[in-house]
Amino acid sequence: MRFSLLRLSVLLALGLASPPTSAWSQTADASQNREALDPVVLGSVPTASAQEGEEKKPDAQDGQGEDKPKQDAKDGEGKDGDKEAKDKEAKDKDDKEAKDKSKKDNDKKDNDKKDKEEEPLEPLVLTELPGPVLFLKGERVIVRPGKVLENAQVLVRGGRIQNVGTDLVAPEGARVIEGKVICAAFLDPWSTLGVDVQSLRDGSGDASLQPMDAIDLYEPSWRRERALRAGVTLVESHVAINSGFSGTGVMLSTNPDLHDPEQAVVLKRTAMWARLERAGDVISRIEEVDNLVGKLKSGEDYLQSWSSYETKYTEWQKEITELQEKLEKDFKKAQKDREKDKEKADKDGKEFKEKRYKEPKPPRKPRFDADKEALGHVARGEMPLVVMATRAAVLRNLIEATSDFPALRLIIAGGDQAMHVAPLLVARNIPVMVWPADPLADGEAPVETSGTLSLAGDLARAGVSVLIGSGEGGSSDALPLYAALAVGYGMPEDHALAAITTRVAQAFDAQSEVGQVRRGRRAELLVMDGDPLSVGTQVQFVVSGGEVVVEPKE
Amino acid sequence: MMRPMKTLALAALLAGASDRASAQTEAKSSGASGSVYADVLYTSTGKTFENVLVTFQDGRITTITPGAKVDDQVPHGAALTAGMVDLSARVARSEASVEQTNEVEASLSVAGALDLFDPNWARLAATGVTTVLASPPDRNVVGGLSAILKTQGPTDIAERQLTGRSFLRGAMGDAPSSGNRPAWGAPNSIYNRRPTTRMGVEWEWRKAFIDAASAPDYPELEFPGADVFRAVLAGNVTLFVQAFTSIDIRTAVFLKEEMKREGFGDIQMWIDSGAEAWKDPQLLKRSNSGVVLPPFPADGYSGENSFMAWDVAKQMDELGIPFTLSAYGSFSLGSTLGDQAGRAMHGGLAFDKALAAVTLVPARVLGLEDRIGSVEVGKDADLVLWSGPPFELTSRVLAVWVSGTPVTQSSSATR
Amino acid sequence: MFITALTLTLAASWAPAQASNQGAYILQVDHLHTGNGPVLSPGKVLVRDGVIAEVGDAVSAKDVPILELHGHLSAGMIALGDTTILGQEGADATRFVLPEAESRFGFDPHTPALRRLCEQGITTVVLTPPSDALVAGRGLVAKTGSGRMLAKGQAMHVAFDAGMFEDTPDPTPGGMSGGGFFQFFGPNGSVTPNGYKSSYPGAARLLEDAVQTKGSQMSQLVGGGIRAWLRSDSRAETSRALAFAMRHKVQGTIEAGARVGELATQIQASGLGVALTVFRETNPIHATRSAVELAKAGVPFGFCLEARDRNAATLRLSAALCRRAGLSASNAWKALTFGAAQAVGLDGEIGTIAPGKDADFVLWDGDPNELTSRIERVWVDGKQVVQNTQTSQGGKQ
Amino acid sequence: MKLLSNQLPLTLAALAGSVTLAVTFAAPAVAQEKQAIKAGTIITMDGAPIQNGVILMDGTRVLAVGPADQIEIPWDAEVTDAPDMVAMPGFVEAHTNSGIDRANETLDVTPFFDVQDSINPVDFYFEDCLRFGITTINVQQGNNTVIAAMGAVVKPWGMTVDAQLVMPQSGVKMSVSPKAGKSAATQAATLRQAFADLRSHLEQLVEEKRQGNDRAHREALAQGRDYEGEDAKGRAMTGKGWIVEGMELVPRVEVDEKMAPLLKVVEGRLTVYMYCGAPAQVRTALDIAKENGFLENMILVLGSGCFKAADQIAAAKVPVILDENLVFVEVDPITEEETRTFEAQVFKDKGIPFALTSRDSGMESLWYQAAMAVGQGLSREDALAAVTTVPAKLMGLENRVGVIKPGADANIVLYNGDPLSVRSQVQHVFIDGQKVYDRSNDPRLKHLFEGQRPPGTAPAQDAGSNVESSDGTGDKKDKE
Repeated sequence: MRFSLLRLSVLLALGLASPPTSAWSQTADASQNREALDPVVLGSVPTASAQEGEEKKPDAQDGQGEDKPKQDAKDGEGKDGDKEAKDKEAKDKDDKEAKDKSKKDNDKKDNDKKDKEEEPLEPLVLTELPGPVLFLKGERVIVRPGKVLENAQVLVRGGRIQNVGTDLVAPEGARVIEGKVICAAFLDPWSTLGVDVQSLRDGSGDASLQPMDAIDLYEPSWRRERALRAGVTLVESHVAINSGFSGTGVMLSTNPDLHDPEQAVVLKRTAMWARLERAGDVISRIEEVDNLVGKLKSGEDYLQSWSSYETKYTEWQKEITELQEKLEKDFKKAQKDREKDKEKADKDGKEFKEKRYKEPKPPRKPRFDADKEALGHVARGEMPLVVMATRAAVLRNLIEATSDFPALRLIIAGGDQAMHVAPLLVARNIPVMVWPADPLADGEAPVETSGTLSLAGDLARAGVSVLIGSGEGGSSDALPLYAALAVGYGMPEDHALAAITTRVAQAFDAQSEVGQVRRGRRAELLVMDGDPLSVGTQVQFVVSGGEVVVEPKE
Repeated sequence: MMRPMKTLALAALLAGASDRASAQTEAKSSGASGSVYADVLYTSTGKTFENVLVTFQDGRITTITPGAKVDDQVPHGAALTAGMVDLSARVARSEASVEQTNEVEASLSVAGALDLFDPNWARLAATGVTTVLASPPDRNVVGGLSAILKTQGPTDIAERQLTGRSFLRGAMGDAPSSGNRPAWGAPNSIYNRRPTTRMGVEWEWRKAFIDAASAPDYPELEFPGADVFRAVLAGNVTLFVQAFTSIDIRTAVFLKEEMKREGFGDIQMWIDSGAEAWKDPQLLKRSNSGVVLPPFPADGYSGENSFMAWDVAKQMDELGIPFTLSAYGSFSLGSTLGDQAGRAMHGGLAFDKALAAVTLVPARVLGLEDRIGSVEVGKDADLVLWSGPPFELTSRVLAVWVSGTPVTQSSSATR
Repeated sequence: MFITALTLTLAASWAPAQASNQGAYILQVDHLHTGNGPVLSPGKVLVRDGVIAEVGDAVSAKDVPILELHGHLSAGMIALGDTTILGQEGADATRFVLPEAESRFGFDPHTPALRRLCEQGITTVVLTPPSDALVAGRGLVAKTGSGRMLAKGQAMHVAFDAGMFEDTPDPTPGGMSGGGFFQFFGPNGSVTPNGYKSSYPGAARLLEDAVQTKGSQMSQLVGGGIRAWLRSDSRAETSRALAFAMRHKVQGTIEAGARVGELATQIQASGLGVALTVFRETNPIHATRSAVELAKAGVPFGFCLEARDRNAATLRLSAALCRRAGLSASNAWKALTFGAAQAVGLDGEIGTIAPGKDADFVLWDGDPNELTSRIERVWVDGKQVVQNTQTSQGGKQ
Repeated sequence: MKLLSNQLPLTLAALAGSVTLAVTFAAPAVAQEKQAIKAGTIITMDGAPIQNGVILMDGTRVLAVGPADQIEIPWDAEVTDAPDMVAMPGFVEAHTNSGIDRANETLDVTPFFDVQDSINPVDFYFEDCLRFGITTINVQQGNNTVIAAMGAVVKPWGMTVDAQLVMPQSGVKMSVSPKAGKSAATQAATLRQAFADLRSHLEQLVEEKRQGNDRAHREALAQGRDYEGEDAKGRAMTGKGWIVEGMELVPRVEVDEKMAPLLKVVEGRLTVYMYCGAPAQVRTALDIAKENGFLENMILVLGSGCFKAADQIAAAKVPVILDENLVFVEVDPITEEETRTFEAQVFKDKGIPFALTSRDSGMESLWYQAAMAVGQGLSREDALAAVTTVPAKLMGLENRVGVIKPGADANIVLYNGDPLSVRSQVQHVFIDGQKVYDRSNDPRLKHLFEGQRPPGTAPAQDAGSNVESSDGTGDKKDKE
């Protein structure tokens, strides 16, 4: 129908999406059901069907219950019953982990629950996609932090993990790669890679901004290449970081051979990004939070106004069609009346006047506003909102002010003083993205932030879900080192690994696609000669998009 | 010949070298060996050979065989010339190459400021420039001693430097005074200094010369670097003066003539960047000084707003004024030394004259004509292989050898 | 940081004297990393008066208390070339050549910057004056736990980098409007003093004159009378510094840029140690390669750290990045401890756990080479100055 | 070339042609006269060069060209005899901001502007063009814009813009590269928004028209009179990217004139010169063009480095205009290794039509660029085509300029040697069959070239002698 066509077209022209897979129209159609989004956003339709089966579960399975958005209530149950798991767990713990019990507490619970769920793993039926067939054999396959399969194999076909198991055999013509440890590639939830610098620093962005037009994969690629060699195959990037709202981010591959964003971008919408504390003084900082919340509200109302317009419009049309039918029916009579009036007028020598005609006006159409539209969907929780803020006061203010958006999925980025509001964060399941005041970053990092990796440790122990990103000054290639350092500051090892794998995937609704070594997932895998977070470990092979993109250097 | 040697030793010392400087230079010319084949060889000495095979060993040319057979093993090009020489290469890129705290700083050598690790050396060499005269940037009146060096070779300055004639570098006109200003209150910036006008610049020059010349009788006039000025007056060190405009050229010539008139000595002088040399050629002629022509500007206007006629090279040639061409050490497409020669030809200069102006003539100026500047047996194997007639825009440099060592810098890696 | 994971247990006074008044005690740990020696597990170390008296698996002494601890004990780490801790007090901008200046008079032993280093297991830091002068005087070496200054190792600070010319910019022709004009007031309010030079050759001659003036402070540099700290950045500057050192047989440390590795063999010949520049996002590839090259050539080196601007963990992170580039675990550890000590000529005092050396220890809950290992305690000059409350030893049996 | 397959440029060209005719007829009677050029060599850009051939032309067009023995010169033709010279069609500048007073407009979206209002006929630039053999110039607005003015193709001769005009509204200039104050992201957003606005504007028009008609109909019903529905005044929309149904209801005059040129664009009836400063923006340019259906009438004006996106460009079959830096130099920040890429070669290899552009108006204009291109390894033919026939085709003027053949505009340039040699100079230029430039009598050249001696510095006759000698030497070179 015409109006929606217009609406779509404007969206399209705004570059929000292209008609067939229009991001927003998707959300509209597949109302509330987020899982349904992933296949669309991530392309690769064939696998979509394959996933339906397990799609309901992953939230429940993929552990770290406390950091799930509220929607997935399932987590809550299941947990209690897991106590006896502990001792069984203890056995298959290798000495290294034995070093520190406290480090494992978080993930233990979920592990054996998953063991049950995942057996048996019958191979996934995939329509053949291009891309080689790989057969990876590892002494230890880290399915996900805390879940390890000894002497296991991973079968990769058509860019996806087709199967994971301890008794798989290499199919004909598959390339066999052996290694000590196999785990999911690292994900940088907060980077600046791959976007053109000017757009990155742009201060005039707004909620509707999309980075697709600003992605620059022709710039000297050494940064991306280094990240890839370090095992960071996917990074989250967004633009206009100095704006109140930076628009949505994308997740793109660090493979330096990819130059076309369409190929490099694996996730077109990760999250809406916002930034607070741009203002200098306390008052305006409070104002900033009010603005942010106000905009969310107006976004909500906006979506409301559209739907109400649609209903009004249909009503009006109904009314009008009835009216028209009636008029057509009464036309003969009307004609007669008119003749009469004419004659009468002639007789009286008056000049003839037509009857005045009135009809109900069509409802006014709301003015299209891409920014409000985008924020509306954020308020509805269809996409997380990442807010960059560091001060305790601002954080508290923000968390309290956003409490009347039940669906909103808030993530804090930076959060230097987040420990002050830790209880609030736990209560609201708000994850915190920590970035090191990057030791390698050029220029001076303020001293207060120079402990932010110890912050990771503190938050984790306080029960807050932590993500670790390279942030605005960091370098993605050091991501695993940051995670390691965080462990050195008392972050549970599994949590630290999750902070650059599974939790990242969850934060951006990509848990069904990346972050773990599970069938159906994108083949983003690392083969290395030691523990993922150990300094001495060399990444030997990197598999990204189902292809071997890094070979061991002689 | 005593004084210049002394200055050189001093220069070498400042360059972080010890007395081994000169010895090293000889020993160091041992480069690689090899051979090259060209349809035409332009020797720069007037001779041209066809289908010629040139072989070299330890950096020196050993044989030149015309009418030789093509050999697939040997690099092959349309034309072969000697490596080019840029007397105004502007390779001292760092701001810290000239001592600006002193107006007249004759005793320092720019050698101590050159960054031989700079990858631009290779890029410059790849354009066919194999030898340069490096001079301190003209941020003060007299910047100090210039240095002669190959564009490729050891990264130790002492080993890289060539011992030829020595040059005292200075400038007339705007450059030395630009940025200067009178002190407000106590002088607290190195730019609170004279001169701020052409007159001031000229005065600094004359004062330096007269003081240096009179110091032997009036010791109180002695100043650091005075010996260098005396060497200049004795004609042992060449005065290398930047002067774009005709008035600055005139000032330089008058200074030279005054020194002679006063009996202080006969100065050997070369004008650098004499864009307006064509305006008053008789002056240059009678002072028998040569001129280095700056890069040809597209719109005719060169440094310090001087106007450079496109046929100035041709005019110099016709008037018999010694001249060389310079690209200011540029290695960007279209403005290399080869391109400058091409533009001189566009202005009507004959090819052989253009060739000489970037090879043999500058070699003579450096006093190194027995080593570089032409393709002859026994000379350094500084060679440039061309894809077509040299200096034509439609030709490009295929390969370059510096002292027999091929330059490794992808000149045009077409993807 | 809100709840710092570390609490400092400090003696009332930081006065250097305190260091020697320690009683004797024996530390016994599961693993004792002596440094360039073996790893003893378990291992014991006898500390007397803040100095290591004896090391071994069966050390014992009469009525000396034995403290049994779990984990890995290593020597304290050493950070080089910090210019931030001294701050402006350490920089005299009024002279271009000021060999008499001594940084210790501008040093505040109580600065919190030291404490942050200490918490990170860095027990010794080499401070260099943040001056732009050609000769900025003597630097100093301080213990982070106590602020005690080491008598040895006050190197003479000589610049070869362009930093010293920053007050003499390029006057873009017509300079009034150009950089030159702003420099009139100096880059950061500073004012260009008389006596400054604006060029490498100018500075070089000044240096020569200074060194050759008989009986002057500077003349003691010749033949290694006093140690030198030669600050350079680009390869050209480094090679000039080397030439200077060779010419006058100077002993000391050369602070060099990321590509110093390409000069490793020359440096080895000169006998100088290297302080590798601070790692930045843009240079690790070169810096890490250099580390590998230097190690290969057998040149002692350590890492620089700008403690005020950068997380002290940078030091370990730098080493970790070098590991990635192929530096062996032992060499990486060396760069953090006795390699750095050698580079500044203090290998007799610090850098390993060996008799006669200062009792600077770090107790880790894992292999000191791993970033994942946590620092639990730190001793400086035999005195425990840091204890990590998060993992009390009681918890582990 | 696929892009130009739509006949619009031709029709426009025809139209423009009539304009030119009008002008030239108005011009001095000389225009009527027949002219003949006898040249040692004629490079026609339409088949092999002709040795001592003849070009026959009337006031405006080439009548015939061929070997001397095959063409009979009419008795009344004025003959230019140049046995030592090389004749070539005048060069064609595919895209330039020169000749207009200020290249850029601060407003974001101004397709309703026209450079004709900005061209300065007495700008020295046009004089330089003659001096260096350029006879056709596509003047477009600068790159610092989002959607800029419509450009015009002119010749460097004539005292008024009308007199210079070869083809008005030769296309509209756009840019995907951020203009001052924008970033790639916001620039693209603005550009997309412009077409979104056009579309919603049109849809609004249609919707109102529809509702208006319906209401009128109902009113008639209510009043009991017969309703004679308005018959369509407009024309259905022919967009390739998207169309607005019911556009036939809307008379084109009702379309906002500010939007009208963009409507032409999406309907493929107006060429777009899309500036693309960096390879990463190529995709954005192609996307926007695809979405709005002007891919086939778009020409990419590239900044250096864009060769990296050559594959995407080739796939989209879009021709390109290269910037003046023929070689792209890239220094690896880590290894400091320098890679030099001769961009034209890349496009040549990918089969993408490309035109070269001048580096500056003088010495380094098209002849120089073409010569450089040959130096970098491009074939002579391709290099010459890139400054004559290719740009002519991009403008849809392939039958009029950049070539010497019967019916083409008589724009001929005579050189005293190989046009690409540093030893040659432009001697004579004919435009529309009139000799408009003669080197031997170019006052400003004396200043530029021989350099005028200030009075008193040298004997006056020197200047004179110099002129001759320079021409003389030129000729000698040819004989050698």
